[in-house]
Amino acid sequence: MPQTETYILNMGPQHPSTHGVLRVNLELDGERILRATPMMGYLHRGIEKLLEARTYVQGVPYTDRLDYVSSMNNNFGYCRAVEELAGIEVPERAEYIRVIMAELNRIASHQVFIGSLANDLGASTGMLYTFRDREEILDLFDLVCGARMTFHYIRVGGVARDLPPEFAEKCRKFLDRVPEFTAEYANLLMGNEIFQRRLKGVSRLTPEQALAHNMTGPNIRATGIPFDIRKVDGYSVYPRFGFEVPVGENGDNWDRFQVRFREITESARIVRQALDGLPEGPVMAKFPKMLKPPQGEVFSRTEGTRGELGFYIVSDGTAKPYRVHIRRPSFINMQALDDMCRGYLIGDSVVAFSAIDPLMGEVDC
Amino acid sequence: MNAMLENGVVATVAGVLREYLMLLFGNQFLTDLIMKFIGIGAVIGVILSAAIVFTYAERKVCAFIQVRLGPNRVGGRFGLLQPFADMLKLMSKEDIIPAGCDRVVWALSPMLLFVPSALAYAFFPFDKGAVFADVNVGVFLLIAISSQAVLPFLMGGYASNSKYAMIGGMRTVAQMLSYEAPMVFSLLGIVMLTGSLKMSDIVAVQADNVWFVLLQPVAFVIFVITATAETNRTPFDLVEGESEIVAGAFAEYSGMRWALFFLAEYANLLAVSILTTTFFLGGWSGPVLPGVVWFWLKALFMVFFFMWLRWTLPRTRIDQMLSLSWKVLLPLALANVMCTGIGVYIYRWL
Amino acid sequence: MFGKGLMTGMGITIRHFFGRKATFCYPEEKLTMTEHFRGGHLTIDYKKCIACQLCAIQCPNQAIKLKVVTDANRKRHLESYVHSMGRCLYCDLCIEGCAPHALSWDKNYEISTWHKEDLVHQVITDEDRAYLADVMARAAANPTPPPAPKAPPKPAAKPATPSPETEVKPGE
Amino acid sequence: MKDYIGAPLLAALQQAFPSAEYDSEAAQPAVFVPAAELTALLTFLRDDGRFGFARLENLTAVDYKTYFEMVYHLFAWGANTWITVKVKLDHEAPSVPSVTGVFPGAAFEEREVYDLMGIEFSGHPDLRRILLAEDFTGHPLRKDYRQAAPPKVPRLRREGGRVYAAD
Repeated sequence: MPQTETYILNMGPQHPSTHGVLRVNLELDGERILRATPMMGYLHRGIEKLLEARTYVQGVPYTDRLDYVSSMNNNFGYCRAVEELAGIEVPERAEYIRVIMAELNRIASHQVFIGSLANDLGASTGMLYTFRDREEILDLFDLVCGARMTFHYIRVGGVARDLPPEFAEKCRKFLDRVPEFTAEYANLLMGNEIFQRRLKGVSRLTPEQALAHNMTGPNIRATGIPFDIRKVDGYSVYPRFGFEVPVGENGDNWDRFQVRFREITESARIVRQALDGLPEGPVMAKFPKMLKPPQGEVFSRTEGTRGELGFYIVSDGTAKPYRVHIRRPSFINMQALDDMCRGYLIGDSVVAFSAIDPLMGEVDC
Repeated sequence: MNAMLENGVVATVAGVLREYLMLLFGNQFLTDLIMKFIGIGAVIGVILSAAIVFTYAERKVCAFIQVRLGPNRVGGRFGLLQPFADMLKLMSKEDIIPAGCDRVVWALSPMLLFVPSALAYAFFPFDKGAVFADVNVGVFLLIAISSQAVLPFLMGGYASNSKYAMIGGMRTVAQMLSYEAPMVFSLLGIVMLTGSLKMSDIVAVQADNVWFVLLQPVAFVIFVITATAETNRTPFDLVEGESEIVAGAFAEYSGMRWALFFLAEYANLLAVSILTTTFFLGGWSGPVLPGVVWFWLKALFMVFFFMWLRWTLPRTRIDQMLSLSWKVLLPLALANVMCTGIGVYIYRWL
Repeated sequence: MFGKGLMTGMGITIRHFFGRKATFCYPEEKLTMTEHFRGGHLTIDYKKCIACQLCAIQCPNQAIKLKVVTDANRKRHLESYVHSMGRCLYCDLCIEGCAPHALSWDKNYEISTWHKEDLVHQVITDEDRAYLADVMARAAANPTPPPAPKAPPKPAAKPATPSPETEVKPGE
Repeated sequence: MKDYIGAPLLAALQQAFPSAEYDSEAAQPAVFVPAAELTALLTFLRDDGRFGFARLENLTAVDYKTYFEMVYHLFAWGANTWITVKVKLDHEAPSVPSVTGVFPGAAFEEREVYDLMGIEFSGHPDLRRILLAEDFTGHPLRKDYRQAAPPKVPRLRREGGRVYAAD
């Protein structure tokens, strides 16, 4: 008696489009996916444990290595948590600079998203264009902090050093170019009928599903829920800037792409406002060199590029944290992968990985 | 000189060569045999040099579109020796045979793939009178031979004992078979206009009248789309689908075996460009310049066009691709055949 | 109309095909590094260094191993200073922690090596060693008398004269 | 955290769950609850109109050497209030009911805690190690975890066709 069986395909950890070392166990019926199980841990470095053995200040460079495409946002989240724990007041200028850096980094990260999505769809040219434009942001970061990838610029109590004098001008020049290159991406990719057909109506999630999976960031906003910590918590100096939270309608891959694409423009708006209103003053708060926060615990969250980035720190009154837990958005968003792949085709699964935009450094921590 | 242009450069040269050989041997049969071998050598040379030139061209076109410089180290500023370096690399690579593969089928697949793509070159009219085998069922034979390329892909995919390769093999069958049909129907209109299946006749009719791209624009579009699908290039490169199924049917091949796949791919690319030139762009016909130059200009433009498409467009999905073929292209091609038929009828009636 | 977007995309790519290229031919052309560039080898201005070991204490990943000697005048000098580049996070904390501004990066980014073992950089040069020997010899030749209350060295503290080597284990 | 849950609501919570304890002196008191009542309490917090804590923002565990503490951070979006719920667990055989029934999005975080802390979650649909290998022994985030020494593999280096033992 002939019998049909399902086909198990292990995508990754070495695969051209799994964004690092993600492995997805696909159960297939022909080309159709019956089940997708993400398996991670190939990049697990134990950053939570490492942070327990470092002082609070020494911990900052390790957060660079979590989500290495948007290190500034990780620095920001960790430093905010430590400051809240130790009761450090950050100077206003430093807060403005932090917002500028975080938003520039958000633009850079979304460019990587657009590029890698295009590449996974087979249009590798789109990837080269986004990376070419991302270089300009990296040049700005290089000017400010001397690194292009692991910035370690936002520090506990402020930022590492003041902005160089030529920064404002160069940054404005870049901001002027934002409409230019977004128009180019829109013409090359968004207007493209094949691109639209690959994304629209694929990997659809309802708002209820997204909430059940505890998704955050652009992934939940694509389903139409305007959950953005910058608005919800209004931390740092974000309430002073006017910006919108782009939301999608259908919760499909097209909306995930659209939300991130429009966030580039919104982030550019924030950066411009922050540059205009940049106050004078110190960029570093005064606090003892050997920082010993009082006994206690804190859970502080910020809007990272991939969603809600939370740091839970327990202090026992010594110079080193007793326990650090990082709520990594990509890790939790990965739970939705199964729902996003089930019933779709192999080609869509690749797009689904891309659309969640996981960064394995962050997923595996 | 004018006579040479009139008869075609290649044909004239071949005629001169034949006379010399006739003088040398004085034997009709031997001369014919040698002439055939020279022809075969020339065609193989065209394929091999096409592969070499196109690897370089593809890298450069891709790089220029992607605001890069492309090869610029091996062989001077323009990296002219890059294809040779690639070739050396491929030849010196280890021949890895995957465990559990079907050895015979696995080894046969790349060779069999190369045969139909090389065989198709026998029917191409490179110049006036320069057709290796100008058979009177040329178009029919060409399509029959080129559709044989499906089988080696399936063989390679099946024999590799790899899951990605298996999916790639299956996709090839679905893709190539479903695009064969609209391709044939798009050519039918031309055959109806020409009234002949002979390749040289098709070109001759265009040289006397007008290029078929103007008479059959719909067929031209359908043919270009199906040709992209037949050569497995983006937007229809689902067979390779690098970011989905790694490299499809030839995921497990390496070194020279892989190079054969590569060679076949570029031979196919040139083949479909030549076909487009022959069927729609008037083949070797053109003013002033010798026919063979016109022919290559047009063919290379088509090659560039396919590369340009590849590096701009994203990949379609398998269901979209199949429904495009069966639901859009095939009805369109049939309607085109019908319209052509009516048109031809009205033309004759007038 | 279907196909309009495709045509627009093709227009963009053909424009870039003939447009200016962004490639930077690296080994022939080289970028100048920015002022705060972090990377390359650590360099030390030996005469400025006060051997306070703060850099090694600041280092989050214990990438700096140094040995300190004390001369006859109880002045501390570096005897060896090893930077394990394989462990280094390039976080800049050592340089920012250096009070006399003796440490800096040499901004040479071509630091790849063939072997993992080569990822160890001896920061102190031969010139510095010669200088150290000179200083030690001079201090030994005319030692200033040690201050009276500190004459008996505490056993737990770092020994002053005869075996002046103390290896610092930074961090934990 | 923006606004912590107010004292009146905390009192109301304790009325509904007499076994729930909190330090009324502290500024942001965590609510301690016995493991058996955890899911009931979280369901109550999620569904009751006065609280509306529909989002489980964070789930983790802390090893306090003599006992474990499960930490749940809940957030009510409309009211923008927070609450911390904690469960003390025995250090020898820590086990806690899984909250995936209340918040399905906790599945991966519970797997992570199980993997790195070694806390059993009864009723979890798919309790496997998530970051470490299946055959890994020990739970690295515990304070008493000691890493086994890496195996000694002699390093070789090759120079000019000769092989040296690297130091």
